[in-house]
Amino acid sequence: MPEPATGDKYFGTVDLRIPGKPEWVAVARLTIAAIANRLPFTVEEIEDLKLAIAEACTNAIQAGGGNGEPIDIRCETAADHLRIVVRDRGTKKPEPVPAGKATPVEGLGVFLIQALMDGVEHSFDAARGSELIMTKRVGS
Amino acid sequence: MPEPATGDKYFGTVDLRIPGKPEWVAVARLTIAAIANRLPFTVEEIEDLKLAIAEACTNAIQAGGGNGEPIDIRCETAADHLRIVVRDRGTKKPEPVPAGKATPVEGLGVFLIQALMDGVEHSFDAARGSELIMTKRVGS
Amino acid sequence: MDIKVNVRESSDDAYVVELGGEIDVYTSPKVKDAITELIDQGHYNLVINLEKVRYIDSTGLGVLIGGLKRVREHGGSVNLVCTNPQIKKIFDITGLVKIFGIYDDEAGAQKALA
Amino acid sequence: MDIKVNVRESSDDAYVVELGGEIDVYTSPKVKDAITELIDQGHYNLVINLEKVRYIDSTGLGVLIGGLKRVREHGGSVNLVCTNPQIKKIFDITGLVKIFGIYDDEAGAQKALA
Ligand SMILES: Nc1ncnc2c1ncn2[C@@H]1O[C@H](COP(=O)(O)OP(=O)(O)O)[C@@H](O)[C@H]1O
Ligand SMILES: Nc1ncnc2c1ncn2[C@@H]1O[C@H](COP(=O)(O)OP(=O)(O)O)[C@@H](O)[C@H]1O
Repeated sequence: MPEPATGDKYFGTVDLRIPGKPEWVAVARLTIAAIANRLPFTVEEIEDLKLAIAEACTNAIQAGGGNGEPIDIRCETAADHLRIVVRDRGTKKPEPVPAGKATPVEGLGVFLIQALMDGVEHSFDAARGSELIMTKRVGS
Repeated sequence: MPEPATGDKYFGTVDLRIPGKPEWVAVARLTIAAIANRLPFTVEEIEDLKLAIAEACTNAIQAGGGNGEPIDIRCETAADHLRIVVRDRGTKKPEPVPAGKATPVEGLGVFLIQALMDGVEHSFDAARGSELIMTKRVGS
Repeated sequence: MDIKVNVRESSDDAYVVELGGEIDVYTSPKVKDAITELIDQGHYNLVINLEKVRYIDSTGLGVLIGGLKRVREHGGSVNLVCTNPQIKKIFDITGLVKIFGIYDDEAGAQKALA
Repeated sequence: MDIKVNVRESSDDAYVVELGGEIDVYTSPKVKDAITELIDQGHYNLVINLEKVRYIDSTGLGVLIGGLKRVREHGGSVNLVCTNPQIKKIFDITGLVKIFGIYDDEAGAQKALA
């Protein structure tokens, strides 16, 4: 199996499904770190990614009511970025975070994701649950 | 989310899908280590599990012809064991390893899996590919 | 996925909660329990030592904020010891650096309690 | 997922290949290239130092076995330096401990080449 001549070795999709319970979030964190380690991310950027995925999973657990409904995580890598999609099956409409809240207690998780990642999109579907798409560029 | 009173926290299923290419095997290794770390495995047992999953992935890559067909890994945990199912989509019938071969070069991967895990089953389906089921007990 | 929680009385009637490992959605309840117990016993001057903490997320921050709110109701305070740059960064970007006293060592954090 | 390969001539006309990191299906081709190059250049007495190797799997073992086979055809040999108990265990259970000379330090491995 000769190594491809191009930057191909950076491209790939990894899917991870964990139980939506607190004790499994560490597995998501370490898997993301292993994936990120394949790209030229710095140690600090990898720490950012670990925190962002943990916050996304924590939200997904809460959205799922803490009863363990699986969380689906898709990671797509390219030479210069990592795109992570986190899906849960929480079908109760989430209350939006009041924009620009001063005291960062509620909404801290989402705030951190937005601060640490380069692009964040969240969508909610009452039939299927939430989808969070986050992207981090190398060297950002 | 109160912690369950029983040994429940050990139970869970994690699914991982990686591209069937050499550069992704490290991700499987680290994910397995993170999962195994949730159970009372020793450091040495976790090293055994990392090696076993790597050998399984290496075989799956070869079975898939090295063209990147995904490898599906399912991990089921209980308080006293970890069960790992590795599926590839290689549909060419593999040649069996001659039993009891003296020089361990060919067949080394399968030999290691068998030496390090407590239970190993391999099945091949010309339509779907191979399935390898390996189990490791805590404290074995 | 391990957390170590070690509580000890320090010289000047303050308590030190020394934490180690990773504070996340799974482990933060253990941290919360330790802090709640101290407050329930009437100890309102706390130093929380994060020097051996490798990782903290919003649930961990929430526990610290919750503790701070409770001790303040009794005129107490919470000072943190933190040297890990990644964790300092999180206190920075969340603005929590303005709410907590953050110190480089336990001696500094304790002195500032008085 | 990193491998370090460092090749140097040692005092007594032997070559030392010092490896570090993880030798797996992805990184072992780099190890193979280094060993093949030495053999192609006519160096048949090799010490392969695995002291800084944290992990090796069957593809890595295959590269070492392949190297040994080739140097033996020229009357040479390969001695390994290995202290990591997990890696020693793998040489044990595969029986490779009987094919390779395995030593605790480079001096021992080199002396035994002569
Ligand atoms: N996966 C999700 N599913 C549904 N709602 C979500 C999800 N993630 C975030 N939210 C919404 O964003 C809010 C803020 O989340 P977060 O920043 O983690 O703070 P909190 O500590 O209040 O949960 C949640 O209360 C919820 O309304
Ligand atoms: N995932 C798989 N799909 C098909 N055949 C497999 C698979 N895993 C192992 N095998 C069979 O087992 C043989 C031995 O594999 P292994 O022990 O890794 O040694 P080798 O280095 O010869 O590949 C393979 O050559 C193949 O015939």
